[in-house]
Amino acid sequence: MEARAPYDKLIFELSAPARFAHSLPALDVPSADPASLVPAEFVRATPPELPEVSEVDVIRHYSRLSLMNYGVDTHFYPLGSCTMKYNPKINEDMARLPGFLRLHPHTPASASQGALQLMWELGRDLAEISGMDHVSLQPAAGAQGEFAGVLMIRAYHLSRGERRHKVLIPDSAHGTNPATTALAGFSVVQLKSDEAGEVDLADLERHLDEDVAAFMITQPNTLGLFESRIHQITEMCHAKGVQVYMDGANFNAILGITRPGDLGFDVCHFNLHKTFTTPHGGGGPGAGPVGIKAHLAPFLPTPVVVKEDDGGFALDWARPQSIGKLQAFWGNFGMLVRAYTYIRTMGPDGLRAVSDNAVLNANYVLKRLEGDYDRATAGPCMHECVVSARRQKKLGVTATDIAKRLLDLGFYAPTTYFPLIVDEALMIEPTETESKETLDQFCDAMVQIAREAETDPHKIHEAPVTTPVRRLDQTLAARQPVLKWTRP
Amino acid sequence: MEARAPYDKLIFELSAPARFAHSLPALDVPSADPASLVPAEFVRATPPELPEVSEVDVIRHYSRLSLMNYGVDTHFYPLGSCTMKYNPKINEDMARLPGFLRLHPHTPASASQGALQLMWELGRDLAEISGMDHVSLQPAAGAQGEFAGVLMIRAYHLSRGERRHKVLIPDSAHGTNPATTALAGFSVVQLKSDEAGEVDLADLERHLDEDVAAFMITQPNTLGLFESRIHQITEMCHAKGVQVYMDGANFNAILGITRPGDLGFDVCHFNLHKTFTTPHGGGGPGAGPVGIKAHLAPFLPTPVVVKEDDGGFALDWARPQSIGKLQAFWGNFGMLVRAYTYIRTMGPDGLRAVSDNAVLNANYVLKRLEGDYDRATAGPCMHECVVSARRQKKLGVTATDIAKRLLDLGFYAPTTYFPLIVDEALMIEPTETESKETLDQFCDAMVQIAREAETDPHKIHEAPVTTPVRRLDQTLAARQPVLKWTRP
Amino acid sequence: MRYISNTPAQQKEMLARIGAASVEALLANVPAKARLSRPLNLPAAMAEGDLVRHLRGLAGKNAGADDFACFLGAGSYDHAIPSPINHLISRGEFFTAYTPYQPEASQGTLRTIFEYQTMMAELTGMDVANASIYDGASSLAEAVLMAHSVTGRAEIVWSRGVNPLYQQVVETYCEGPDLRLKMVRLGDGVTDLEALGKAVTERTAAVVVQYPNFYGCLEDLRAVGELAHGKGALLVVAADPVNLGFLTPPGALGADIVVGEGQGLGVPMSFGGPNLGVFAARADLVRRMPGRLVGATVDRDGKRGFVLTLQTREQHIRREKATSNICTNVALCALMATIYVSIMGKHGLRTVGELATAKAHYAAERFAAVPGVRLRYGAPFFKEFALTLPKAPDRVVKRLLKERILAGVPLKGFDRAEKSTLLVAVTERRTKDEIDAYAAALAAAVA
Amino acid sequence: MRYISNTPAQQKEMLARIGAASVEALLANVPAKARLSRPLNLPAAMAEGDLVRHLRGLAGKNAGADDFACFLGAGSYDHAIPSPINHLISRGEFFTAYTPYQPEASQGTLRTIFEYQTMMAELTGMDVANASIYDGASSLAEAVLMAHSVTGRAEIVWSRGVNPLYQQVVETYCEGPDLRLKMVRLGDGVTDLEALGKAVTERTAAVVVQYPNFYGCLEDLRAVGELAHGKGALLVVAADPVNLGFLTPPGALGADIVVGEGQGLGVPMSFGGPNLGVFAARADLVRRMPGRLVGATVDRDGKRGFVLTLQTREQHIRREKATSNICTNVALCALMATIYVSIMGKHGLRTVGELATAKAHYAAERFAAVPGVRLRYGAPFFKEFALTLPKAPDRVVKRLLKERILAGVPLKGFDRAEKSTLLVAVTERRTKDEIDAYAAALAAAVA
Ligand SMILES: Cc1ncc(COP(=O)(O)O)c(C=O)c1O
Ligand SMILES: Cc1ncc(COP(=O)(O)O)c(C=O)c1O
Repeated sequence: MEARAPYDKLIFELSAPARFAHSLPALDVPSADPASLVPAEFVRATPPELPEVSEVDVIRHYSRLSLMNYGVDTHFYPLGSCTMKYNPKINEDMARLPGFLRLHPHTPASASQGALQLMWELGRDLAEISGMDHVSLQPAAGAQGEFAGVLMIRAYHLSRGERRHKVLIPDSAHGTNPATTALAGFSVVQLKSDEAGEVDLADLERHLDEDVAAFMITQPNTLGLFESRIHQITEMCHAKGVQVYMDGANFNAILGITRPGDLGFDVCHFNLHKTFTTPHGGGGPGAGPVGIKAHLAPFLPTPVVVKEDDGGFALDWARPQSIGKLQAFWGNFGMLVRAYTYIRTMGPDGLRAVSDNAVLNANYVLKRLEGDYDRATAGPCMHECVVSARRQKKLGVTATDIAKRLLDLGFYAPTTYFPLIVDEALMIEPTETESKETLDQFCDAMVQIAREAETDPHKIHEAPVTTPVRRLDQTLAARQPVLKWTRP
Repeated sequence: MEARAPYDKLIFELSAPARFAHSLPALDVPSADPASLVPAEFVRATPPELPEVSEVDVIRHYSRLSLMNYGVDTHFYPLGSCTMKYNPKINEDMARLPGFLRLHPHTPASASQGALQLMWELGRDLAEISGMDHVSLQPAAGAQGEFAGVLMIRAYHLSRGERRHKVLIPDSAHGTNPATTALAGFSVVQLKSDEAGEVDLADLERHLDEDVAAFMITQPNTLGLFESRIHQITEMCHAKGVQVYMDGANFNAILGITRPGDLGFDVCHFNLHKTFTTPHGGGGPGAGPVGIKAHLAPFLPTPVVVKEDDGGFALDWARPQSIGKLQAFWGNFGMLVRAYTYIRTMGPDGLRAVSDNAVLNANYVLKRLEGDYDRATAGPCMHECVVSARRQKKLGVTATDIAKRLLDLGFYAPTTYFPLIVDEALMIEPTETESKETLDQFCDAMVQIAREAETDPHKIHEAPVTTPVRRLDQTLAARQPVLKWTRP
Repeated sequence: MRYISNTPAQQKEMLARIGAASVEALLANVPAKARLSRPLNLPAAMAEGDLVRHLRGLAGKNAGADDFACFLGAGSYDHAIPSPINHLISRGEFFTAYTPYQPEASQGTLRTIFEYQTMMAELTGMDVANASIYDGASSLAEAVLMAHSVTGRAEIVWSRGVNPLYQQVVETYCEGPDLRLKMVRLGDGVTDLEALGKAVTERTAAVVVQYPNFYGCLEDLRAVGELAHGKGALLVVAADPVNLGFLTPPGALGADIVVGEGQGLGVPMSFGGPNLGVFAARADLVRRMPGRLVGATVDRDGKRGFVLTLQTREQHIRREKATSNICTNVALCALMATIYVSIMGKHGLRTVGELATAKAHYAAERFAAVPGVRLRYGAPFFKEFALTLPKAPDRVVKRLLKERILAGVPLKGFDRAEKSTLLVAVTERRTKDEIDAYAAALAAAVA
Repeated sequence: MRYISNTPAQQKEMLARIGAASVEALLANVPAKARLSRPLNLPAAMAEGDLVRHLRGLAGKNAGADDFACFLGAGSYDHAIPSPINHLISRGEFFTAYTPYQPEASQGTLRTIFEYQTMMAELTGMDVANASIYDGASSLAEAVLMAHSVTGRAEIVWSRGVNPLYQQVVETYCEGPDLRLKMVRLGDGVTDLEALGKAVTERTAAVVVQYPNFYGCLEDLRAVGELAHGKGALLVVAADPVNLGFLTPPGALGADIVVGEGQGLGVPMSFGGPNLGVFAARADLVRRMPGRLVGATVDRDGKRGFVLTLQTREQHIRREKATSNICTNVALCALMATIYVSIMGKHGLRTVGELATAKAHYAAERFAAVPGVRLRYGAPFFKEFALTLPKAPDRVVKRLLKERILAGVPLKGFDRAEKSTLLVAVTERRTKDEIDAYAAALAAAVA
């Protein structure tokens, strides 16, 4: 088989002067020259260079562009740490109900009770799921949830007259953890992981002092391991007045199995776009609610959705110790509707089954690959597993190469080179929505690549050859940045 | 570039026992053993052999299957006689408004006034567009519109005490014309087309007699020609008491330019899925309203949507001379909503621009191809053009071969081998929604193929090579029909 | 205009290339006296936003099943439609393709039809099913014509238990070949077998029954089939496939042709259309079948592929000798059904049936307990039943509409003998609360 | 469970292969005392149909802009959303993909982002735009941090014409680096330039204004920019890009960074989120920019392709030294905007602006003609304006709600000085009828 020359247009390149796709109403108020309404200096002198295309151009162009993407709907997408599970279609229908979709954020509370109730219930449910006392739904994504959490910790210490400067973070942490911490004005102290891949208690002990505001860990961690000495960790921290933050990106592993609140965490964020099936949308939007223990409640972002004595719901702004706002409105409501729909669809047993199956699937993949790839850790994993292409690297085949070859074999690639502490890391998160058949196909492909690395590395180095473009020159892109289209 | 082995599963082949995708409510009425409600002999003994799959299986399977199709949204689709124009997305939104989509056909008229009004207005608008006196929206597609029309003609003659047996049809007609006519109990007499491709008036004259019930012609005809002597034709027919039927499949050529009613036609059907942008759906559903002159009104299918004196709308069943019903309910209402939306979107000037541009596009294609392919007719065409691959045939390249090669070049194929009176016919209908750029790309491809026929016919014979499968064995399929999946 | 891609400048360029001064010049073949000399008298073009407002207004005047508890049936049913269906059928590659004339570029459609054929054969218990007919009624008409062509006989024995609207459609189709329907009365809700036995003769092409019938009652297909086959007639059964995950399939009870309205399989009610005409038959009748058929085959490289097959039955090849005049069918509705059945799977349809019949029986009991109201017939029913009301059914319907209940279909319009009858359908979507509210409202309405 | 593919039998098979007796065995690392010993206390699973009913109930309690005439603005606007957008973004290949880490399998997303960057640069009049930030407010916060990092200064001069909710967000982000906002009062609806001149110093990192500002009025950006630049500060402008097809772009008036809420570009209001944070800047600042950037490059065969680039700015590479902590952004909203701008094209946005401003001025005139009502400010406005009411604005809002009018945003909660102020927005979607009905209802409400 031969492939057709793929589509290679940008929308600007379809433009023809005087073509258009819009349909705007006629002016129905007494017409006035806009120039008489708005002083001339405010009126754009030349029209922007935007495409002039018809509706059929638009539909065909973006339909064709979509065909250049792999998505969960079309491909297995084992991107570790991202929980690329199936996104239920009913979520989409519910988020598009006109009473939600077409609701303005400044609609009076009396006329938005349904939306407020949904938010209140979702906050309550996430609190139950996490064992936290309160949840703010406002953060727009995980990183903003982290930011809110760290700021609440900061405010808490300050409220007690303590100005602490450091936050401890394991070396296996996701990049947002240190970045957030720095953003919140703390200096980051990186802790080493122990041999097994967990927090090194001795190293922790060494670093815990009165200048430490928080210890931020991911549970299960980015190696897919549950931090088994978690109670010890939280106790050690609390003994030094250190707050413990849980990065909840991996919540898909522990639904109904264990709760951050019960483990001693003071703060924990959720990524609704991971655990709670809101779609990833090519990079977002997501939602990153943050849960806290009661002692942090005064610092919650404003406004807080509250249930009033009469059973009605309202936005409470009167929170003088609040850290303030994170985005202009109340949260990524459209995502909240999806997550709410999902939680109601699943119920408690369904959520528990999610984690059981996520863990089962990851361990199955790990088992099937361990003969051909080096495991990053011993023992069972939680919802994802990390293997190293160390062996393949010796044959000249890197994690990147393997990722590219997988694309040719019909799979999106695992996360590569993360966590940073594993050489040539391939981080594989199958999620519970995938079947054994799919996992087997994927593992067969991985094993095939391991064989090819031994017998035909050229084939891997040439990959991908079935995608609309082949390997791209990243260096050129960065050296001579071309960040927008210009008329040739 | 190399192509990936395409997906080759049927949904049955994804099945795993006890997997499921449904979500059904719990029984909320006092539970009774269904066996006690329904006698045992009526209860299915063994479950049907149906797939057991999860929702993610369903989404991924059908998403992947969709990728094996070309559609107007992704490809130029110049399938002649089918008017594969762009199907506006707003039509889809409107057809899905819950007040339309979730409306039961037996809802009392008092509670379905909006739906009835829409039908009444659409009938009125189609009557205006066609110059007919009444329109029935009931026929489910063009062929059923023809059937209704021919039956009304039959009833008309019978009501006048005449039992006529024959219907005249040109040899260029679409297959549904003779098939419908036979279905309605008439014998078909085929008329020859003249040199120019129009109705041969002498041949018509010869065949017109008192046993002829109707003359059924397509205007413009399937060669893309407007029957220029149409007034003469209708007059000749009427002089013999013969009714004249217009197959309106090609209405896209004449919107606002000319009207069947004004040309003397007694009956005319519309294909809403062609001219009026309801999507083709991989083969249907469509809608085939039929318009008639007043003398045929008593015979309209029941029920007729009427506007009552009080301004309300109703279904009128009291039509004793009616030909009866064509489908159980009132018409393909979902398609009617789309066509209504389209007509209101376009307005009179927009509809006229449709035909102007459809004609322009077809003539442009014809002009660009006439050097390399034989024209089927002289002079300008209307909304589509027919060329012959006669020249290429001499080089061993058939119309089918050309069609297959076009698939590789990124275009769906024209209609081939129709009309039957043109050797190696390629019937090309670009429609008004396509741009010059697209037409040029297509014509470039056609010209390239003409060159390849001379220099590299092998390449054409090998085509297609970029599609999920290559040329398929039709003979095998017909000789040993395998019409369903069976467990291997 | 946003749906027309060419700009005035391009139009000029194209005309120049063609060598025509204007589009008018291209219309030379349209004689002057044929030309419309004025613009069409239609409402002016509306902007998208205005149009949406207008259509929302029209839609808002209708009592849709989102806002009203729908107990209407008689051929269209408010079964649940799982969310994935609309998402999948809306993919442009399905939605905006046409009949798969070029199979290499249409494997998506062809494969879904092949799956559909398999599913319909399986549900009906027949050997083969086609790619669809317009709706249940026209499917039944095609079945009658096919029975005529197979047997060469012109008499159709017709049970009064068949949907009267279907009868009207079949009569329309019988006009051409001049077939005659011989009506057989019902006993207590089902076809009177004695009368049937008398009606079937050597001139009978087919016996036509509905299962469950129009009144919701379960016909004894085996007995009917024996009477038909005894005289060399075919047994033609109209059956709603959504019921056939629970009910014994007609194919297991002697049917030769099974047709049905497949709307219940995930197709929106949409005021009665488009629907889905299911058509299935015995294998030996396949070359007489109407409509499209998809078959498996192999490509040049030996790979599995699918094509339209046995096309010599069809109008585009056989013209006046075709088995039917159908061309455009309802492929997208068939796709909805295919996805629906995939989602329901092997066991889901049985549950749908169990829920519907349990709720229907509960409803029947509650409604018949209202003073003055009784069940019209005694035969076992499935998910639909007829009530005899002490007040005019259309008045009762009007009363219940105020309570946001679509109470049922008054049968007076179909049959004078049923002037006190209300036909009530109960799908799995109806809740106990709705049924109880109905019972209360009914009691008030007839009090 | 329909979202979990493995069957019990498969689970057993997999456990066998793993060599574990049960999933429990795989959870060995979770200490017993960490285990939740009871099921989660959540409502039981609901069937799809029941859930839809429940959520329709919740949605039905909200006054959405389909059923109410929406004159609310203050950061979210009821602009028309052309139909194709939802159809296209719903394609699974866009919807269910993530950040394009593997560019070869993500060219669809990468190309749309590249188009988006181009469009935003063009609309704002800036050199480069990033792939999106969460919303307008957090985008503004990132701009302030960037100005701080570019200038090394810690003082932000802030116009009171900026949305007060944005101020709250920026203050949150200023907490870490300890930046200070210095407030500058308004004159008659726009920033008081004299006060501004005094406020800007050599310690000023940025001057922040909104254009049009929170009260709808048009700031003199050129003058503000000169004051800022005179002291080496950056001019940061918050501007809604949907207005910038009509209004002179900030880039042409001296802005160094332009941010804005892009929701008006085809993103549903959805009770305030997700929104679209637009971020654009001068080319020389690009390596300090937050968020993702897509750049053009070539593949091995020399073919054009697109990749994420300049990633050394980002958290996954630079960790605590990154320009921002953002990871997940709002790519799908950016796609909506890209399609919206494609549809509006070169001239459509100007028309949107013309319609909105004409209708807003008509409305302002009608409303200000109501006795007791007057325009709060005298400066030229665009599509939004502030009214001073003779009665408490929230009471007026309540009254008009009964007429299905969402009358505006009372500003009391934002600023005590504005306790009689109602902020009214008028988009191109509002009709003369709605405006006239508003005027009549307002007259009644304040009478
Ligand atoms: C472990 C971990 N933490 C934090 C994040 C950041 O979350 P977000 O992308 O929602 O901001 C991610 C996202 O990939 C993650 O994997
Ligand atoms: C000229 C002509 N007549 C009639 C028909 C039949 O119409 P339908 O397919 O809607 O039944 C067609 C359909 O392709 C056609 O092209």
